[in-house]
Amino acid sequence: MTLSTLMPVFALLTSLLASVVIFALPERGYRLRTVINLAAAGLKIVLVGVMIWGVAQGREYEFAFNMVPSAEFVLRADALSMLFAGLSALLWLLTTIYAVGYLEDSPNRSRFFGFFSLCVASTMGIALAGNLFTFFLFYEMLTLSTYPLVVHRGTPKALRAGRNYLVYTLTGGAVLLLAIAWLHGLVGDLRFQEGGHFAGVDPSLHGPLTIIFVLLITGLGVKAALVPLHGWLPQAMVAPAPVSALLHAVAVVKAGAFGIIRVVFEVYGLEAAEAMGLLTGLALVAAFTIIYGSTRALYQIDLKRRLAFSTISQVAYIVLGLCLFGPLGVTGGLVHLVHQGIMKITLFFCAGNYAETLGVHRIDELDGAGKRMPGTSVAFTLGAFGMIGAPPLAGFITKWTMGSGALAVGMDWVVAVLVLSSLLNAAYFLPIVHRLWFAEQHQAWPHERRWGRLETSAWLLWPPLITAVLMVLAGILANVPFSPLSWVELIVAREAAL
Amino acid sequence: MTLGLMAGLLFTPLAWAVLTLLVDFRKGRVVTWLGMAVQMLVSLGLWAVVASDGGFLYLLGGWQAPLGIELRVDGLAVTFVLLTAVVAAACGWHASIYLDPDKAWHRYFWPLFWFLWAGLNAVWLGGDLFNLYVGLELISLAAVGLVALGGQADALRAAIRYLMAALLGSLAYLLGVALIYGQFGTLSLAGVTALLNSAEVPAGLSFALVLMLLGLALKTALFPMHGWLPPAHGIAKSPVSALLSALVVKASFYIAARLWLDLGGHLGSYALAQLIGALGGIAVIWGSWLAFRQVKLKQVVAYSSVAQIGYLFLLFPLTWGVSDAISLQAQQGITLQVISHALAKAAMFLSAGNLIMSVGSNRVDALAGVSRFLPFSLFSFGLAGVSLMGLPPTGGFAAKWLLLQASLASGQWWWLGVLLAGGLLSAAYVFRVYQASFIDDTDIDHFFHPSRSLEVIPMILALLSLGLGLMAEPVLSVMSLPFEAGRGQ
Amino acid sequence: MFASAPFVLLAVLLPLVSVLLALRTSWQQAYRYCLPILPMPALLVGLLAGSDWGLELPGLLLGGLWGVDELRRVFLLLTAALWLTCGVFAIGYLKDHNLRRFCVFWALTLAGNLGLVMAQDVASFYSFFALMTFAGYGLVVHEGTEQANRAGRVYLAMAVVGEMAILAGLLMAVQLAGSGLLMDLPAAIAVADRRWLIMLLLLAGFGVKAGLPLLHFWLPLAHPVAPTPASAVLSGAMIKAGLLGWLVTLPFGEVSLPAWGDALVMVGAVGALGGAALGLLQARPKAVLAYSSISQMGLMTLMVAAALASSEHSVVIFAVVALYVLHHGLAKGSLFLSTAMALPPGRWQRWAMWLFIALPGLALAGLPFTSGAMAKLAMKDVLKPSGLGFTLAAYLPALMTAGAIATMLLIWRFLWAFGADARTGTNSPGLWLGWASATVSSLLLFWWLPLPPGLPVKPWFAVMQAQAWSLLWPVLVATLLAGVAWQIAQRRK
Amino acid sequence: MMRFLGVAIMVAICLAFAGGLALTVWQIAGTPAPVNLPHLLAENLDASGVDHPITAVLLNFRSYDTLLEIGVLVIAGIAGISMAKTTSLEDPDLRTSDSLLYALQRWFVPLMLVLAGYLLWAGSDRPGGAFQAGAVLAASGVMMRLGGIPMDFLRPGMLLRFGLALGFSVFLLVAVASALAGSAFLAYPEAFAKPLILIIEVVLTFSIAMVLLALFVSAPVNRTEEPEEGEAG
Amino acid sequence: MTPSLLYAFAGVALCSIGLFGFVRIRHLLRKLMAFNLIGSGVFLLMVGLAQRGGQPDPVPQALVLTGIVVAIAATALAVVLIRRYYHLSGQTTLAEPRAKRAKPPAPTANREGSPE
Repeated sequence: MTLSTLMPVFALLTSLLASVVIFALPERGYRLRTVINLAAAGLKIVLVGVMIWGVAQGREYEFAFNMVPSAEFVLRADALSMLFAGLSALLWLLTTIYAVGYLEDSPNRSRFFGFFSLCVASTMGIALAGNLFTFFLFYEMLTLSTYPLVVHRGTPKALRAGRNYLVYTLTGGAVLLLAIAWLHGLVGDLRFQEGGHFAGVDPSLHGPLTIIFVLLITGLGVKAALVPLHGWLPQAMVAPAPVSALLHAVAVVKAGAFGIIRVVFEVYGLEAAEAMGLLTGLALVAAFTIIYGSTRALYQIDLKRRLAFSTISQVAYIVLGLCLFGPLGVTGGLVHLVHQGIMKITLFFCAGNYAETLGVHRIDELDGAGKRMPGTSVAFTLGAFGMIGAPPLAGFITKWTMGSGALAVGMDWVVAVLVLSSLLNAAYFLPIVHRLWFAEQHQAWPHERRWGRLETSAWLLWPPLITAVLMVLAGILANVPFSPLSWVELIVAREAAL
Repeated sequence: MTLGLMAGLLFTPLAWAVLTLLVDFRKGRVVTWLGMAVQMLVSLGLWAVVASDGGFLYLLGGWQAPLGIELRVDGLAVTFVLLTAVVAAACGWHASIYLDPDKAWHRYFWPLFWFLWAGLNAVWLGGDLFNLYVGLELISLAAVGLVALGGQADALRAAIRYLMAALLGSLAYLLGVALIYGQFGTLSLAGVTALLNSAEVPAGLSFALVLMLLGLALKTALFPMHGWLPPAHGIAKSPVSALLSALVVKASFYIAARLWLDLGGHLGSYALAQLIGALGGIAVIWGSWLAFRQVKLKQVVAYSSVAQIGYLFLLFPLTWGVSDAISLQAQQGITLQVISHALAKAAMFLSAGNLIMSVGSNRVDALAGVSRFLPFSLFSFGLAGVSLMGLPPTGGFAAKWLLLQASLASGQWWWLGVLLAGGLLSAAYVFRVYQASFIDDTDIDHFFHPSRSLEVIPMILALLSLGLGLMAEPVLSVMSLPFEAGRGQ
Repeated sequence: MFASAPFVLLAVLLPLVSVLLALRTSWQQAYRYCLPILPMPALLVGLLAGSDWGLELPGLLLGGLWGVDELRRVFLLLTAALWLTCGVFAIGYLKDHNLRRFCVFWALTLAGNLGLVMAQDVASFYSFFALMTFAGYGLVVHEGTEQANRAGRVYLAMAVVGEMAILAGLLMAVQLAGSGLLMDLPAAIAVADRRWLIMLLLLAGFGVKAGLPLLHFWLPLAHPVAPTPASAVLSGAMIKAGLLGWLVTLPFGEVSLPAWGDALVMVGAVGALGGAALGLLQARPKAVLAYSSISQMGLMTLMVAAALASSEHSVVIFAVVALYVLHHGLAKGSLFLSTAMALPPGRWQRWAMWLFIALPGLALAGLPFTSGAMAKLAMKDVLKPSGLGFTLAAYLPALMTAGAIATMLLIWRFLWAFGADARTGTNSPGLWLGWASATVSSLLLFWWLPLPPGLPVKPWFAVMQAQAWSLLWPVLVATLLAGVAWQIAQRRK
Repeated sequence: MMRFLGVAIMVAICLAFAGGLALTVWQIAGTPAPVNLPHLLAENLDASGVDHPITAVLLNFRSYDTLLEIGVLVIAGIAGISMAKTTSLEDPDLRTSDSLLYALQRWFVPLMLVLAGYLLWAGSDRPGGAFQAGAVLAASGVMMRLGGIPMDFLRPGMLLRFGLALGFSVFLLVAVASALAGSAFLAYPEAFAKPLILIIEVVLTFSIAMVLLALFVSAPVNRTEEPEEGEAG
Repeated sequence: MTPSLLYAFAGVALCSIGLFGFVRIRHLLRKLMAFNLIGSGVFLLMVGLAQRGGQPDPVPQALVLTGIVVAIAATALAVVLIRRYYHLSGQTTLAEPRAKRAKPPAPTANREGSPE
C-alpha cells in the first residue's frame, strides 16, 4: 500500500468525505460548509496536480481489490484519466465558489452541497476507473447523485425534468450493464489498456463484439447526449445554474463522452474498431448530432436551453474526433473535451449571473445587458466566440486540429460538417452578443438585485472571468508544455506507441 | 468452544422468549437489549469459527444422523444466522422505541419476537426434514401472532389469510417429507442426498419434491401465490413488517434452495427449473408494476418485496444442469441478493414507519415537503431503494452482476431481461416516492419529528447494504467454504 | 534582428492592452485622446523595418512567426498612416454616447488589421483576420440605428461565410503544405490535386472582404452607416486585407494559370465598371465613395489577374499593386474624412476647401503630378499586353482607360452630392487636423514614403510630363460628360 | 355459470393431485426402504432410558422437535391471550348456574384427574404420555369452566403467564444443563435419562393443559380501540 | 396390497378431499376443518407408508404425535383469530367489506358470549 497506490484513493476520498461531512452539517453552518467545500476542492486540485506531474514522469498510480468474485475494483491514473480528472477538479473549485454565491439564501443548502461533492467524487471515480466494471460503478453513482441536484428546487417542472432525466439515464445504465456483463462474459475482466484489446481478435467474435459496441455506445450515448438519446439535457436546464454549469458542461455530459473515448481507445483499440467498421457509423451519428444540436439551438428562446443544445452539438465533436482514426483528428477530439468544458462552463456561469442578478432567462430580455454587467458580458462574448471557433481562442484550436486530422485521413465531409456547424454556432451566438453590446435597454430588468460597487456578488463574478481567461490562454498558449493540447498530444503519443 | 457457541445460539432466543413473557414491555425492553447483545456475539463467534476452520455437523442429543436430529452448520447457514442477528437486533431496537409501552397487548411483543428469532435459527441450521417443518411452523405462528398483535379488522383479516396460506404450505411440505421418509426411511437431508447419489432413483419421487417446493413457494409468496403477503406486511407495525419481509419470507426460500441444491439434481427437471424461474421473472415484473401503482407507502414496499422475491427464484434455473463453477456463482449471487435485500428491505420498512409516523398518514402523496424537514429518514429510504434497484456500489448490484454473469455463462440469456427490467421498474416506484417527497408546497414545518435514534437505525441498515457491495468478497468467501461433514460431535 | 522583435510585438500589443482603459468610465476621455497613439509603433516598424525583421513565438497557437517583408511593409505603412490620421479625426468627431464601446472596438479592429499584416504563420494570420472582421462589426453598428443594425447583420453574415471559406481553404492548404507558415502555402497549392477548390475557396473568402462583384453587398450598406473615421478606415485599410490575403496565399510565381487570369480579368472589369455605374445612381456622398472603392478594387483585381496568368511578371506586378494600394488608401481616406467636414462661411476659404477636397479625387482619376498619375503609369507599363501571355491581355489598356473615365465621373458625382448636402459651420480642431493630415499625406507625403523596391526606378516627374496627355484626356472626357449631365439635371429641376 | 366452472376446475386439480399422490405411493410401496430405522431404534432403546419406543423418540432421540413443538404451543397460547384485552378472562355473565351440570361435574372431574395421572405414568412403557394427559386435564378444565366454577388462575396475570411458560422453561433448562455439562444440547446423561424425562413429562402436562385452557377461555371482548398504524386518530 | 397401503391410499383420498374443501369453502371455520382433514390425511399417509415393511415403525408415529400437537396449536390460534375477527368486523369470510368502516352488525340472538 505504497503512496502511489493510495494516491487515486485519496483523490476520490477528498470529495466523498467532504460530502459526508457536509450532509451532517446543520443548515445554518454556512461558514463552516463553505470552508470545507473550498478546502476539499483545493486539496483535490493539489492531489490531481501531483498525479499529473507523476504521470508525466511515467510513474504508475494503481489501486485494485476484487470487490465481487469475478470482477475487480481498479483505480488507475494514466494520461487519459488525468486529462478528465484535471478538468473536473479545476472546474469543481470554480463551480463551488460560484454555487456558494448563487445559493446565497436558498433553503436546504447542506443537501445541495452534499450531493454536489458526491457528484464530483463519482466524476473523479469515472476518470480514474481502471476497468469497465469500476467505470460502470461510478457511472451509475453519478446518475444517483445528480438527480437530487436536478430536482433541487422542488417545483413541478423540476420534478418532471428529474423524472425524465432518470428515465433516460437509468435505461442507459441498464443497457450499459447488459453490454459490460456480456463483454465480461465473452472475454473476461478487461483492464483499460492503451491500444485496446481487440487488435488481433479472431473474426468469429466480430458479430457479438459489434453488437456489444452498439450497446456500449447507446448506454454511454445517453449521458453524452447523442441525438436520439439527448431528450433529457434541455429539460435538465431547470436545475440551478451551478448544477447546469458543472453537470451539463463538465461532469455528466463529459462522463458519457469520456466513456466512449475509453471504449473506443482502450477497450476495442482504434485499429480493431476501424477493422470492424464501427467508426464510420459512430462518425455519422456524431455528425448528425452536431448539426441537429446547432439547428435546434437556433430556435430556443430560453438562454440556458440554447446553451444546452449547443452542448449537445459540441460534445458530439469529441465523438467525431475519435472517429477520425488518425492521430491528429483524435487529438482534436480529446482536446475539445477540455476546451468545451471550459468554454461551456463560462457560458453557463454568465447565464446564471444574468438570471440571478437581472432575473433574465430569455434571450430577448438581454438587451443592453453589456452596459449593466460588463464583466459577465465580456466573459460571455469570449465564450461565444470560443464556441464559434474564432481564432485565437480554444475552440479554434480544436476545429483546426480536427479539420487537418480529417483531411489527413481523407474524410473531407468532416471539414464540411465543421464549417457548417461553425456557421450555425455563429448564427445562434452572435445575435446574443449583439443584444448584449449593441442593443439599448428598453425595459426595466425583471427583478434586479444590487451588490453595491460590483455588477454582481464577487462569488458570482470571478468564476466566469477566471474560466474566460483560462479559455483564452488554452487557445493562445496551446503549445506550452502543460497546456491541454500538448497533454493530449502526450496521450495520443502513448496511445499510438503501443 | 464451538459446542458452547451452538448451545448458546439455540438456548438464548428460547430462554429470552420465556423471560420476556414473564415481564411487562418496559422491563422486557431492557432484557431484550441484553439478549440481543448476547445473540449478536454468539452469531459473530460462530461465524468466525466457521470462517476459520469450515462447517461441521452438530448432533442434537448426541444421537447419530438417521435416529437423532443433526444441525448442519456450514458457511451458508452461519452467514444467514449472522444476517438474522443483525436485522433482528435492528428491528428489535427500533421496535423498543417505536411501540407505545402503555398498550397492554404490547407486552406480548417480545416473546413472539424471540420465538420468531429462535424459529429462524432453527431453520438456518436445520439438517433434518421434519425438524425444518417444526421450525417453519414456529416461525409462521410467531409471525401471525405479531401481525395480529393489537390489530383491527383489516390486520386480523390479513393475519388469518397469512395463517391459512402458511398452514397449507406447511402441510404440502409435510406431505413431501412423508413421501421421502416413506421412500428412504431416513429424515436427515444429508442421508437422503447420500442415498440418492449412490442408489438408483425411482422416477416417481419428483412429485414429492414438486409438492415440497410448491408448499415452500406458497410460504415465500412466489408470484401466483403472493396474495397473502402485501396485506400482511403492509398492515403490520413497521418493525414487524421489516422482520417479516426481510427474514421470515427468506426462511422458506432457504429450505427450498437447500432442497434444490441437494435433491434437485436427481429429482428436479429442466422444465421444472425453467417454470420456477419463469414464475420468478413474472413476479419481478408484476410485483414492481403493482408496487408502482400502490397508494399507501407500506403497500408499495410490500409489493416491492413480492418483486424482489422473484429474483431469488432465479436460483433454480441457474443451478440446474450447469457446471459447478456457474452454479457456485449463481449461489453466491443469490446469497448476496438475499442479504442485501434483507438489509435494504428492513431499512426501507423502518424508514417508511418513521415517515408515516411523522407525516401522520400512510399515503404516498401525503409525503410532500418531507424532503425539507425530515431528510435523514428519506435519505435512508433512498439508499435502501438504491440497493433494491441494484445500482452500484450497493450489494444489490454485486448480486445482479453475479447473476448476470451466471445466466450469461449458462447460456440462459433471457434472465438478463428480467434482471435489467426489474432494476428499472424498482427505480420507478422508489423514485415515485422520492418525487412525492420533493414537492415543496408548504414552508411551515407541521411534521412530527421522531426521536433521533429511530432515524439512525434504518440508516445503519441502509449503509450496511451499501457497504455490502464493497465487502462482497469476504462475505462470499465464508459462504462457499467447503462443507466437511462429520467433524465435531 | 533582435532589436526589432519588441517593436513588432509592441505594435500589435499596444492596441490590445489599450482595451484595459475601458474598465473605468472616468478614463473614457483619456482613451479618446490616445486613439491616434495606438498605430504609432506600427508606423515606426513600417518606416524603419529591414526586410528580415521577424519575431518567433513558439508558444502562440500552432507556433507563431510574425515579421515584415517588402510587400507587407507597404501595407503596414498604409494601414498605420491611415489609422493614425483617422484616429486624430476621431478625437474631434466622436460624441460621448457609447464612447468607451467605440474605442474598444476601434482598438481591437486596429490590432486585428496590424496583426494580419505582420503575421507570417497561418494561425495568427487567420486569428487577426477574424479579430478585425468581428471587431469591425462593432464599428459598423455603432450608431445603433435600425439601418445600422441591418447593415451590420449583412456585414457579419457575409463576413462569417467568408471566414469559413478561408478556414476551409487554409485547412486544406496547410494540411498539404505540412507546415504552418504562409510562405509555404503557394508552393503546396500549386501542386495540389484539388487546387481549383482551394483557390476558389481562398478567392471567394478574401473576395468578400475585397468587395468582388456579387460578394460586395455589405460594402455599400456598411460604409454610409458607419461613423466617418470608421468608414474611412474600413474602405482604406480593411478592404486591402482581402487583397493581401490573395497575395500571400495564392500560387503566384509558382505556376502561371492563364484560365484563372482570364476569369479574374472579367471579374475585375465587371467590378470596376459595374461599381462605377451603380455609384453614379447614389445620392449620399459616402455611398458614392463606397462604390468608387469597389471599382478601384476591380482595377487592382486586373493586376492580380495579370500576376496569376504570367508567373514570371508577378514580382513586378506585386510592387505596382502595393504602390496602387498605397495611393488608393490615402486618397480614399481623405475623401471619406472630407464628407464629415463643414464648409467654412467665407467665400475664399470655401473655394480653397472645395479645391482641397477635389484634389485627392483627381489624384484617384490620375491627374498628372499626383500619386494617382504615378500609380496609373506604373500600371500601364506593367500591363502591356505584349508581355502577358493570356487571351484577354489585349483588352487591359482599354479597360484601364475606361476605369479612369469611370473614376473621374464618380468623383464629379461625389462632389455634386457633397455640394448638395454640405453644411456651413465651424469644425472642431480635431476634425481639421485629421482631414488636413490625411489630404497632405495623400498628396505630398506619398512621394516621401519608401516606395516598394520592386518598382523600376524612373524619373517619374519627367515621365508624367511626357505622358501628360494620355493621363489628361480621360479626365477631360469625364468632365465633359459630367457637365452635360449637370445641365440636364438643372433643366429638369 | 362461473361458480360451476370454478368448482369443475378445482375438482380436476384435486383429482390430479390425488392421482399423482397415489401413483407416487404405489411406486414407493414397490421398493423397500434402504434404511431400517426401527431396527436402529431398537438397538439404542435401552440407552434412551425409556422402554416405550415412541416416548423414547419423542423425548430423547428427537427431543429437539418436541422442544420446538412445545414452543409452538406456547406461541399459540401467547397469541391467544394477546387477543383478549379484557382485564379478566373470567367474564361474570359467562357463568351458567345449571344445577344438573354442577352435580355431574362433582363426579367426572376427579375421575378425569385420575385418568390424566394414569396416562402420564403409562407413557414410559405403554402408549400415553404428557400430551394425552395434558389434553385430558384441559378437557376437565373446560368442563369446570362451563360449569361455572371460578378459575382465577386463568385471569391474565403473572400466574397465567408463569403457567404457560413453566413446562417449556423446565425442558429448556434440562437441555442447557446437559449442554453445559460438556455433551451436546439436549443430551441427557445416561444415568439420569429416566428421571429427567419423567420430570419433563409432568411439567409439560401442566403447561399443555394451561395453554389449551387459556386458548379456550380468551373471549375476544374488546373495549379499547387501537387505530391501525397511520390511520387517523 | 398389505393393509398398511390401504391406510396410505385412504390418506391420499382424505388429502384431496380436504384440499378441495380448503380451497372452495368460503366460511372460515369450515375452511379450518378442511385444513384439519388434510392434516390427518397426511399423518395417515405418513404412518401407512412407513408400515409397509410389516411391523409398525415408531418414528413416524412420534412424528405424527408432534404433528398433531402443532396442528392443534395452529387450529387453536386460527379459531381465536377468527372469533376476534368476527367480533370486530362481523365477517365470517375473508372477503373485503364493501364499506370501508363497516360498523359491526348487531349481535344475533343465538351468539354465545356476552352481548356487545
